Amino acid sequence: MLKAQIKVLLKKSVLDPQGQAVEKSLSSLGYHNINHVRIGKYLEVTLEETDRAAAEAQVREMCARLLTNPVIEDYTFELVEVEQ
Amino acid sequence: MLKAQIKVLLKKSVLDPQGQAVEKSLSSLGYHNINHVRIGKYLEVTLEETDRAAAEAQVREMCARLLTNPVIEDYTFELVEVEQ
Amino acid sequence: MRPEDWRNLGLTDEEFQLIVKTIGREPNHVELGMFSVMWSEHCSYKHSKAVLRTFPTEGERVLQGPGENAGIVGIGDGLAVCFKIESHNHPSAVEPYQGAATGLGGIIRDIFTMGARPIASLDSLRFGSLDDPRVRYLFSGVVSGIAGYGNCIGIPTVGGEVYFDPCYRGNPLVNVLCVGLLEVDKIKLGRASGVGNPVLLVGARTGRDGMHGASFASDELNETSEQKRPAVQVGDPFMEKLLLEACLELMNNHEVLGIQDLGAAGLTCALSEMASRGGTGLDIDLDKVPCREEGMTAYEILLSESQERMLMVVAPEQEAVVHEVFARWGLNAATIGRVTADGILRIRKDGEVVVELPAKSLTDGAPVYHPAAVKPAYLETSAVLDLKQIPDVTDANQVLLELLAAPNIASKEWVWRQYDYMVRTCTVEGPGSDAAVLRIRGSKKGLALTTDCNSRYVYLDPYTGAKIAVAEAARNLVCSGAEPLAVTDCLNFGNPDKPEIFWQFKEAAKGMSEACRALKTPVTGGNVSFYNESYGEAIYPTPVVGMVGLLEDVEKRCTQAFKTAGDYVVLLGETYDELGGSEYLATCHQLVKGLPPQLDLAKECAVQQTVLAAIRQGLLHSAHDLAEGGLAVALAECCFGNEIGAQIELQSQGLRLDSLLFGESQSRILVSVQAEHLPSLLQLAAENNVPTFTLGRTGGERLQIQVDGQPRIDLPIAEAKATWREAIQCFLK
Amino acid sequence: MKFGVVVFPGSNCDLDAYHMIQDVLQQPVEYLWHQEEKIAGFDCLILPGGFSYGDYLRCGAIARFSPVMKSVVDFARQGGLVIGICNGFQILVEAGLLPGALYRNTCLQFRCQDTYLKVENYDTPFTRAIPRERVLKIPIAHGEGNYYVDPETLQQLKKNGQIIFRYATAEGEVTPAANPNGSVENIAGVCNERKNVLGMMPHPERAGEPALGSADGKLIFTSILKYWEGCRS
Ligand SMILES: Nc1ncnc2c1ncn2[C@@H]1O[C@H](COP(=O)(O)OP(=O)(O)O)[C@@H](O)[C@H]1O
Ligand SMILES: [Mg+2]
Repeated sequence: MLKAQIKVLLKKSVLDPQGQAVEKSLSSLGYHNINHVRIGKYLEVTLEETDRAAAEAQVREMCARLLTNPVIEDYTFELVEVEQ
Repeated sequence: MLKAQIKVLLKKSVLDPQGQAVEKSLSSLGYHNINHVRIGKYLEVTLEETDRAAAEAQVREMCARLLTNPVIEDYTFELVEVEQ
Repeated sequence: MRPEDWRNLGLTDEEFQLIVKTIGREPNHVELGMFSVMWSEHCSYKHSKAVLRTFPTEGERVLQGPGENAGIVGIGDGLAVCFKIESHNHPSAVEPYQGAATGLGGIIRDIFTMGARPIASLDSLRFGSLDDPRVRYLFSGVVSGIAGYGNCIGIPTVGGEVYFDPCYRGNPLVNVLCVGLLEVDKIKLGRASGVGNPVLLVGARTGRDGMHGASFASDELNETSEQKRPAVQVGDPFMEKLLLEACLELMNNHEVLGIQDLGAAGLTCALSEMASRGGTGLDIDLDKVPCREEGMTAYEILLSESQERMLMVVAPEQEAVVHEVFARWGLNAATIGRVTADGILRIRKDGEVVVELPAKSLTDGAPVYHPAAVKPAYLETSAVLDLKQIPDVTDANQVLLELLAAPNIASKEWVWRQYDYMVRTCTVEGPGSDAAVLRIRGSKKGLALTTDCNSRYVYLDPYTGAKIAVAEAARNLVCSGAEPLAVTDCLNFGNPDKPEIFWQFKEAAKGMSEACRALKTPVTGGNVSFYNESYGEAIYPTPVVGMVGLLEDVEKRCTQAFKTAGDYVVLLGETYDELGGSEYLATCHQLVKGLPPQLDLAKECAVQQTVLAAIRQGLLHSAHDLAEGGLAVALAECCFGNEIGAQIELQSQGLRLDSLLFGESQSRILVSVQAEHLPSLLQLAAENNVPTFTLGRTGGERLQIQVDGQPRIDLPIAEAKATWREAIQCFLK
Repeated sequence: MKFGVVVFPGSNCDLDAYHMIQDVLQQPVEYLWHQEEKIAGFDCLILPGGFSYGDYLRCGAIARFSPVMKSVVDFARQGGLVIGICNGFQILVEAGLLPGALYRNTCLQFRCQDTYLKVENYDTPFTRAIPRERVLKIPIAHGEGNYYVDPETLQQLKKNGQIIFRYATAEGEVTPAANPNGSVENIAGVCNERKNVLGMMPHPERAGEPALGSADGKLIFTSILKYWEGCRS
């Protein structure tokens, strides 16, 4: 089986209020070397599929249809092998 | 600079209602080879720090103090080099 | 069995012996686990049972008193209100969001399990001081947990209260009350009846979450609480919304013989209580329970506290329809066993009987304790308050501003603006006045709801403080134009094995009982939460009173805000030199001392009757009860709603200035009345022997108070309101 | 005029929308179950507020694949009137019937409060009965009502008069302080190019009677009725 590890972030052009809030909290906790924080979603989707190319195409399709909203979000993903 | 890419998921024994809902939805969209879906958070924190060991220790500390809730969540992270 | 086996599960040696005696043999490991949760304080009320029996529980309107999942009172026209309060203190201390969310989820299930449609909830919260970052984390987490669950499920959170005091630092209180509406002939009970009938488990799958939550709630918080964290469950309000709709659809259209939600102690509690109430037994096959995780043991399935599940008993011919209704809502329904005649809970796993216990041994077999009660030593010193040592107020303006900014008095808007208090479009008075008011669709009637408890008073004198909590709740309802009907209470105390704590508990219960009798508001249910201590320090005893009131005509409701300029401002009730336990002493002099204000229940009834009659006759433009911060704060709050000022003249009549302005004497209500109605109001009060003081007129943009002809307070409303409104928010920036 | 209120799993303002139509507007109305594939005989469809599918993943993301949505889309394409309120708006955006996206309020909290709306276009089926210059007092209750649209599409929306409501002060001034959630240019409601599909975050069905603090929301439904009667005569 293959597990898709999908990272979703807001597009750079879209304001990330959650990231900003966490950035502020970190600095008020005394972490002054924080340059930038962004917050998004992380999804793990396990596929009963062995063919990498097929899996890749499917993940892309699922991201476009359901898992992400292309108006505001960008995503990247990796496929890793997993045991049954 | 170093960027920490932090993936946060609910602990395995903790109910993940989001993951369940998405799993169901994918299957009703016709993706019948989906085995399991889990949904969590993804954070990118950029540190003005060049020392990997120091950065790693700091990320762990920040995760424990603010970024994750160890009661119900687990996390993993990677550090990648980024340009200023 | 070795002593560690039961001791690790929180059972004493004597309790173990009692189990052996009751069932005539040693329990096996699974059975022991079941006893440990059912005999925990949370489920068995073993320390409190005897005291709770002293509450008045009967009244003309009471249709269901304590003992079921929630109480019910009739409100005429074939309708009834179902309500109950529940605590989720310990889970919220370790995971504030999920702890609060699942607390709300649990109490909502208690309401719809009775056949009622949940229509509103209230949250009564206590935290440490806001200048502590951990407290801010808990506070904002709890509030967003209540918001997250309540908003999603679509039940408006219409009121509540929030107090801050260092005593709650390590052990916050999260009490949630839910109210439902139902037709009198549709009441459902949690009983397993009819030998041979199927038992169904519906809703979420069972996982390993929340093992031993009930025992966790029956323990003090300390370092090992961290390790007990698996006791925290995650709520799924979406699942509960579906469960709620499916259950109500089923109950409204088909016969359901018995139904019970799964809360603390999960399946163990639901099975044993349903069988015990029905005088029946159950034969259950755990292999039929839909599980979320593989390889779950009998022990785990029986003790899991997975949320959003219900157990029901129906006639065999209804079984198919249950499956049909649940399938329509996309939910699981599994037949897991049958009702039997022998009173035995017989549970099988993998074809073997793993549990065989009389159902009643789990529910009624628990010991009843009569712990020792000793008056705490602190009361000797705390009672001593020498007002001569305290300089009277010089700058009353400044003190008023300070009090308005004190978190206990400041506006709780930061909290309730996160709650959807309008969904279902029945909230005609949301948060912000003395009580919330809901209209009832298809009827002229309305319901008023409130929760109250000033725990500082209870700490200083548990008997009087608890009496005041009841009186204040009733007063809040009356100020909205409602007749108080009944009480649900949440008794939050420390460790009952400490005689000082148990003394507080007994005294508070006595005070509550007395007040409930005098005000004719029986207790129809509630919850006891002991062991609210962290690192050996108990919280202030906090008996939260939730009260429901009825408006025959919801159009005739009243709020605290002044409505027009030129009205007379009248104070009903008397003011004494009573500063003990006041917010003023705590905020301005850092003192928690003295005796709380005294409460004369006859006078209280007279004031309430007067105001209720006046509102019903349409005499009043506003009514507001005097609470923390006394007269000056109450006046300011009346001004804030519509930003209408007032010019007030007071006579000190020998009182200290601070007592007069900021003292918290009980049984006082501030009203505004149009000139033409003033004589009628004064006459009504005179008939009831209620003293009245006509203090001045409304109008202008300032609150101006003169005492004996001397200007003492003069503040622009806008400025004072901003101070009051932003105080809590400022801490959370 | 016959209305349909679509019920998704997790909808919770379906009852309020139904009440608004039946008791306040006094028009026939029926609930539509999310699994119904064929819908017929309706003149206006309401997608109510709530948390369809728990708002899991993204608000409206899962609901938009409900079987009923195919018919909603067809109905809209044929010019039928559709109004999405709060979660309904989020579903319409996810379904692509309306431009833009709705995400987390900038304050990161749920907000339940009254808002004042400036009407930006009176020439739509949803706004024609609203008296000119009237600022509408209608409450919001959402955690993810922050409207985003890219700059080019925003220009299009302006050009086509698709921006219907903006958050404003009680006097009708569109100011940053009056923006409760961070929406681009204070946008509270938009419609499609053809103006038969409206999405708005504020809840007009919660502002239909004086007992609830405002009756301004009713104006949107009377507009719909007036438009429909106009089409028939
Ligand atoms: N946690 C809360 N949730 C909802 N509403 C709240 C909460 N805390 C306070 N409120 C509302 O704020 C108002 C003032 O609360 P409080 O000072 O306790 O009133 P009172 O002194 O009249 O009992 C009430 O309308 C109350 O319902
Ligand atoms: Mg109070």
